Amino acid sequence: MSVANGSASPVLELDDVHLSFAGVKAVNGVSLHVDPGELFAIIGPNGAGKTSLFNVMSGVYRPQQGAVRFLGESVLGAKPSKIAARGVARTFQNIALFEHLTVIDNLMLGRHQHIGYGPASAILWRGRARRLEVEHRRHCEEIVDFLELGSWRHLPVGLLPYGVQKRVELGRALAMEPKLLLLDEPVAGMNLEETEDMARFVLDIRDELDVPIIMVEHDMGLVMDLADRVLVVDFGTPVTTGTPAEVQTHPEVVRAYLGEEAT
Amino acid sequence: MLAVRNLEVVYDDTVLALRGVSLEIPDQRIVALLGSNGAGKTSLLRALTGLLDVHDGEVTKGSVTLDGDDLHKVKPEKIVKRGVRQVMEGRRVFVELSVEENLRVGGHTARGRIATNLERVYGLFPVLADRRNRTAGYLSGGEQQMLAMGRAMMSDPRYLLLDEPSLGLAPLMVEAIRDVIAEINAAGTGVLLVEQNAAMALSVAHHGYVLETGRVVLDKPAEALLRDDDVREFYLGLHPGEDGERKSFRDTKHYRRKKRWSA
Amino acid sequence: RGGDDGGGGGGGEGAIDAPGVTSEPCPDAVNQDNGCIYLGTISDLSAGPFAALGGPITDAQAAFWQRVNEDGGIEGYDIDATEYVRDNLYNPETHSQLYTEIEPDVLALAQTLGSPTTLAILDRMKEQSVIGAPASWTSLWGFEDNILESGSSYCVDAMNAVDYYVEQDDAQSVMAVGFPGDYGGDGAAGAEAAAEANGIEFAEFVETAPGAEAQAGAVSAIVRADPDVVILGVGPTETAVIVGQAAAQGYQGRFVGLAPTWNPALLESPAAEALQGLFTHAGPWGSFGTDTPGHEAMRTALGDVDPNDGYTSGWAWSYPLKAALESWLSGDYDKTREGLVEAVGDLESVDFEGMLPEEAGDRTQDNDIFRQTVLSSVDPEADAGLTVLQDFTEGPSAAGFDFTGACFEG
Amino acid sequence: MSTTLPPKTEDGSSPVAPATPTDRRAKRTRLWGRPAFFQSYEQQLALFDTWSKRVGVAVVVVVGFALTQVFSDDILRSLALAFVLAIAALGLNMVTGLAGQVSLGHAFFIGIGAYTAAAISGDPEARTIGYGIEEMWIWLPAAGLVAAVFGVIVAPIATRLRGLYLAIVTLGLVFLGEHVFREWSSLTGGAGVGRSAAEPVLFGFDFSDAGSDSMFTRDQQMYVLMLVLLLVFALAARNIGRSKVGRSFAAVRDRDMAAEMMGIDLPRTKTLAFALSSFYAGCAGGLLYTITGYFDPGSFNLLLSVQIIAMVLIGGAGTVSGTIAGALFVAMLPTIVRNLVAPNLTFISTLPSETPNVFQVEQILYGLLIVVFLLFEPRGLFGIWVRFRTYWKSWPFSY
Amino acid sequence: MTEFLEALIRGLGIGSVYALLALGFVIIYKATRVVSFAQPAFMLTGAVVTSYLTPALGFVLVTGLSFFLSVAAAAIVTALLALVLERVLVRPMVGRAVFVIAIITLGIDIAVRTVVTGYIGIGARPIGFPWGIETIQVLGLSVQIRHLVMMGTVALLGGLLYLFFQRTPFGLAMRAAAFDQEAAMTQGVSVGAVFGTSWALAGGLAAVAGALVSTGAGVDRQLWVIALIALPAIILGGLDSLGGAVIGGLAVGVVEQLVGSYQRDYAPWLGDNVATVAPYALMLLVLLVRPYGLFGTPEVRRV
Ligand SMILES: Nc1ncnc2c1ncn2[C@@H]1O[C@H](COP(=O)(O)OP(=O)(O)OP(=O)(O)O)[C@@H](O)[C@H]1O
Ligand SMILES: Nc1ncnc2c1ncn2[C@@H]1O[C@H](COP(=O)(O)OP(=O)(O)OP(=O)(O)O)[C@@H](O)[C@H]1O
Ligand SMILES: [Mg+2]
Ligand SMILES: [Mg+2]
Repeated sequence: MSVANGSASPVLELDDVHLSFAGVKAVNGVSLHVDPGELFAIIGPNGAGKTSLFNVMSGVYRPQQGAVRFLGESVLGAKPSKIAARGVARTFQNIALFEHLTVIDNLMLGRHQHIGYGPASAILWRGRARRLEVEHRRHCEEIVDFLELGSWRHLPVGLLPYGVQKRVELGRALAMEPKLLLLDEPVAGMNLEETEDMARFVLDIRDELDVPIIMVEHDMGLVMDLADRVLVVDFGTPVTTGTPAEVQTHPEVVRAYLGEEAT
Repeated sequence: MLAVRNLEVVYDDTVLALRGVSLEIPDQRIVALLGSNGAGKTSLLRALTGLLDVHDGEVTKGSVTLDGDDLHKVKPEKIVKRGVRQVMEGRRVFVELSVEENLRVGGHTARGRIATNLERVYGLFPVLADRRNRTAGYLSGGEQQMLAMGRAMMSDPRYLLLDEPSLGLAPLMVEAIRDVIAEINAAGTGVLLVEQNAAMALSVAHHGYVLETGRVVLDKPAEALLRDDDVREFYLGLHPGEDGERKSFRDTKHYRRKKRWSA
Repeated sequence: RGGDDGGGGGGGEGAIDAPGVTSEPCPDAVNQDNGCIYLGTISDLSAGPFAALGGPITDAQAAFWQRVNEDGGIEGYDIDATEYVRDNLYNPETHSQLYTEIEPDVLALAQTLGSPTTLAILDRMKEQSVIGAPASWTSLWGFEDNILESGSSYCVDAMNAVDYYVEQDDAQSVMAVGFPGDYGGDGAAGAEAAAEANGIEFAEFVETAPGAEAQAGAVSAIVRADPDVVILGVGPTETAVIVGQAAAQGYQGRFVGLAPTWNPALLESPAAEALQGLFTHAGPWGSFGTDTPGHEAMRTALGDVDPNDGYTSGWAWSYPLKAALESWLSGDYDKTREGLVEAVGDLESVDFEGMLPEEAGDRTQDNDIFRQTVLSSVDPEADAGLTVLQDFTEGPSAAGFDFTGACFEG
Repeated sequence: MSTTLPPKTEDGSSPVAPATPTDRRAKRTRLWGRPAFFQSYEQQLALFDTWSKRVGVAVVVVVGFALTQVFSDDILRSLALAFVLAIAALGLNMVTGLAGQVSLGHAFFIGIGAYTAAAISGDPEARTIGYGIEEMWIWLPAAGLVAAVFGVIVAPIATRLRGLYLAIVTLGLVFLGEHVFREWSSLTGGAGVGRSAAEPVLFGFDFSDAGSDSMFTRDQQMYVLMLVLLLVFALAARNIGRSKVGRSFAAVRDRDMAAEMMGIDLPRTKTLAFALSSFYAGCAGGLLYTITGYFDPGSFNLLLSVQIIAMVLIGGAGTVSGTIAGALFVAMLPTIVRNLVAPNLTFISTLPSETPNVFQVEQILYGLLIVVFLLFEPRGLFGIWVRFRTYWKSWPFSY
Repeated sequence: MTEFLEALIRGLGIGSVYALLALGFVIIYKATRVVSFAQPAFMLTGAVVTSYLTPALGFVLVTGLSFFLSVAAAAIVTALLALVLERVLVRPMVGRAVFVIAIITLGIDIAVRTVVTGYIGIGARPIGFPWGIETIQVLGLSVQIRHLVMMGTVALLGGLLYLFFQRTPFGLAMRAAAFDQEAAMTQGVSVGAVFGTSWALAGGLAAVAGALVSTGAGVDRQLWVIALIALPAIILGGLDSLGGAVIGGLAVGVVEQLVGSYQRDYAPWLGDNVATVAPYALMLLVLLVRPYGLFGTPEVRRV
């Protein structure tokens, strides 16, 4: 599913994207490109437009101006479901799981578009439907094992602790076999231990599955340790892009975002 | 003084969330409450503000007292009138109301001083002033967090109970919030600060508790906690020993550690 | 149940083998040494649209059979019509469900209220040879052997009313306003037929829906067409609104209301004035206050109730069943339901104690439709607000009409 | 790190064949103490995954048939009605319980089904439209399909609306339908008259008439027929519920925006939900009146819709067994009240013109029992079951 | 033309009744996110209570005063009834799925309505409205006095409600409670009080509507059906908009009357009794264009 590392063509390109709501410029001329196997981070003050960028990438918002290309083709104005089908998976800042469903069912929903049978065979529940369910169930079990969700498997996610829910969301995104993974604040509200686990998962996903990842995160420790490149936005406008080390010392970034102490 | 004595909380007559927890919030002090997810922090706050039965939970043992009088079975709104305000986990702004309307609702019990309090809140969070007429539901995660805190301060409470206020805030904003907390406290409000961001919490708190699986496992002055090895390793992510360096997330070990106090 | 030994105290002839007939006395019976015949009632008693009628009808029938028992019962049997009373909410499914419930325990139905509801059980009534007195005057019943109807149908009443006004103040045009179907529709069909027979204009049949505020269409239609006679097949509320507002908008013709249009409460309604001026009632028999032995007996039996023709109807509908039971028990019919059906078929006359002519009960001719109507006019002094305007009369239209089936097309 | 995902094939399709179920289970039980009684996913995906469930269902079914010998015809009759209503409720449960789209329009679709069935199997000589095709295997699916088509027709409006807007619009559907049914008398027989219903004939055997030769009464036959049909429809519903389709419904209910980003097409999914639920409603409509044999346009009103919503909610929205239980409860309530409760209220008048009288009390109890029940257990019958279960699971340590 | 205008006025009159009912629905919805199916019962209660009180208050000499006093009293009685029912049967359900609560209100409706119907007796009860269906001439149009009274009432009560929601924090508290009850509690809003008040208001409004609508032909058993016609009205206006409720109600009334008077002439092919379903047709049309009614606020959805 992945393009070999180092190949030139970027997975995702944003070109001078503008998005505004009733006067508020949420995104104001952002351009970026994410290369295969890259772990790309977006940071910026609250309300800077990070989530909005994600919403543009996954088709929730249609930018008033600019281009969005995924694997070379424009996905501008495509339905979220279509973009998802092309291989863009994401997690959400405020957890958006199907809270009445079990962990397994949530993961199976991640595989929705890969499970190819229709209502008819669903009603009969013989042959194809059954076979595919089993087959894809196996794949989900792999993810369960990978994310160490085993003990929660059959619980409705609504009842799970916050940290676990975040992990399930990651799992659901993985189940989609994405070609690009968008993580919106994956460790927000997590304690150190859970943050470390998440860091591990992110690295493994990137290294072993080499799925390129775009991550929005306020935990500087995590961003600085994990990211290959970092884009800083403020008031929807790009401030700078560079390696963690570069941006960390960028005066504008320090002033607008990090604050003195963090440096 | 707001206090709980060997409190036991049960949900649905089945889930035991707190067992024998005792904790004190002296007037005009900042108390930090640390603990991993699912430890029972939120449950404790619910017990303090009378919100348990909304969640089919109840206090089965122990007592919750404000200046000595029992708060058991007192209606939430009465507790608020007596000056105990909670900022709930996950913001919980009124999404369809405008920012200012949200704040006005916050001033429900202090109608007289709405105007002055509005100014004060806008002073603390200038962003909100800009967005005062926007629909709260469309605010960014961080903006909503500020709104939630501002809303709580609209009735200038005696005790402010904050459930993970730094969740999803940019570093600069976290500092801001911390300063706000200090400020509020200086103005005479007692604060119970539930946090995952231990560094931030302990840097303002006078006293700290650590909660694990429903039990208080540590109960020390803040600076004592800052020196505690376990706290340093598992909550601050520092290498053991004095002046330890921060561990990098890249070299997180792939095995689960055991905390000494739990199990 | 299904008392198999000789019929209790009296009529000691052949054993009676029919459900709902026991040799034990009825619960709190008048004549302890009589057997008991149970009659069922399925009516609209609480929340249905016709509960205002179902109540009085059912009460009157209870009183009627009580009186029968007090006169010694029938051939050694008391009649019980209170044990198996059920509420159909005017819903066919419920009605049929209730019928299944009580059918094994009753000999016949003292009342089965409503057309769709009764049609829902009619087939089984035939299968099981169950006789039933209806609680509506739709012309359909004239053609059902198991339905023991009394009095003229809406269709006939409408015809006679038209004939009357053609003759009295030679009306030139007729219009019908009513609910669609077995009631309003039936009356409209009669009106149209009569108009044709008299060679006068039949404006149109304005179908209207229940509800005080739903009559705007009907009213404006009446005012615009301005016919000499309007046949009303609606409920009391609608009557009040239509008559009142049409008058208010200057209409001056005649309103003829079919049986369930009238209710004494109308005299206190805003339309009272208009009604007194313009309204005539066309029904199968004289109103509550009419002076016949039957009416008299009813009034004494009921004690003081506020007068209402629901009572009158319930009472009158019971006579044929009484007559049938008498001839069934006394005559040489096998003492089964089938026998009762036979007995009903042989009825040549029924003693209605003057409420209806005896021939009204004749079921022997093949064309035995009863065609006489009583016209009444509004009279605040009278018991239920109506006094007889013209006693039982069969107009030429009705006389000449060849009934082949229900008048209304459904 | 214990496991990693296996390498993906180039086309990014399903993973290469994993280890056999058994040793996976071994691993899982070792690492996470997975319950041991699952031998494989296949088994876990089996209809009733645990022994207790299987036995339970078997018992229920056996008892179901046995009842023919226990109960008198009138009870069997109202049970048969309840079964058919349960089929309708299962349909509503798909669109409301699973997909979270509250529809008050079910009565409308039931009506469509009823008239389709009645018209197809109706007597060509009768005053109302009829094509005399009495075979059930023809008119039953037809009734469902026609209703489903209407479901698809209204879906475009429905999918644009949310929550109570949808509820009331579908309610509007009921009123419009009622109007059309009342007016179109050549099909429906017209208001206050009605027409005879479809004939329950299957391969020449007419369930609705028990010839003198047959050893069963009419109502026993109808009861069995409806019981069997209910089981069939319930099985199908259960399969839909746990399949990809059911999952996508639930996803739309819980988080429609997230669902979209799983590649689920909202309008399509909702339309499918409406179609399926209308199909069930249509079939139920076709069957419902074969029991009475006759019906009139007044039947398809708000009350019917609400009755069925109540069934779904009282059952505990979302589950098949719960819905069936709810349907039986609501449908049998009047019978129960009339035959068990009311007779004991001897102090209340049986004279309809007095207030209060026993007939009003029946109505009042009907209303209050629904209220009290939901007050006592808002999660419905299913909730009671869950409570019961959690209690026994954690027994004797209630916490 | 005259005919048209008269139909229009009739429509505005009866529309005012729908408006009152719609206001009740909307108030409860704004506070609890529930459509209360108990409104028909309260409407009937108001009418019946009035019909008993008016004769009792007959001693008040000024024409009509006794009627209006009775209506006011009936409104209060009904409001109290609503208050009690809410407290006992609905309050325990706070925080539950709204449709469960909706069904509960339905059960309440069945029970209450049956009881009240018992007191109508056989036939319709006169409501004691002094002017009956008398008409007066206004600018050459003959207008029923009762329709004028209806419009007056809705104007008066609508105004009072407006002030109430403007001048008191109740309006805001109500919306807050509707969106997130728990969060509202933590703001010191007494959710219980909010719910109680909204039910009482709705009950009172329904009672007045019931009394007014019975001025035409007295109180009969089917009166409650009118309340259902208010449902398209609230959708038209937008479930959570008080202004919308009034406008929606009036619109429904007018459409109903105009269709009633003209459909037979201009669109006979539509069949009879179209007027009764016209409001729903209108509702569907509006929703095709505006999924949240004319003035409803769209739901906030973002990730
Ligand atoms: N659907 C919307 N309608 C109106 N305004 C919106 C909408 N979505 C976002 N905004 C506005 O756009 C700006 C950017 O929002 P966004 O959620 O992208 O910020 P963010 O960078 O994710 O902040 P945070 O780090 O706090 O999540 C905010 O001011 C927000 O109010
Ligand atoms: N409504 C509820 N019903 C049942 N169990 C609950 C409920 N709420 C919380 N619990 C359980 O109580 C325990 C404590 O939960 P609580 O939310 O208080 O922990 P927490 O410390 O606040 O976690 P977090 O850091 O994620 O907020 C958890 O095990 C949780 O599963
Ligand atoms: Mg964000
Ligand atoms: Mg918490």
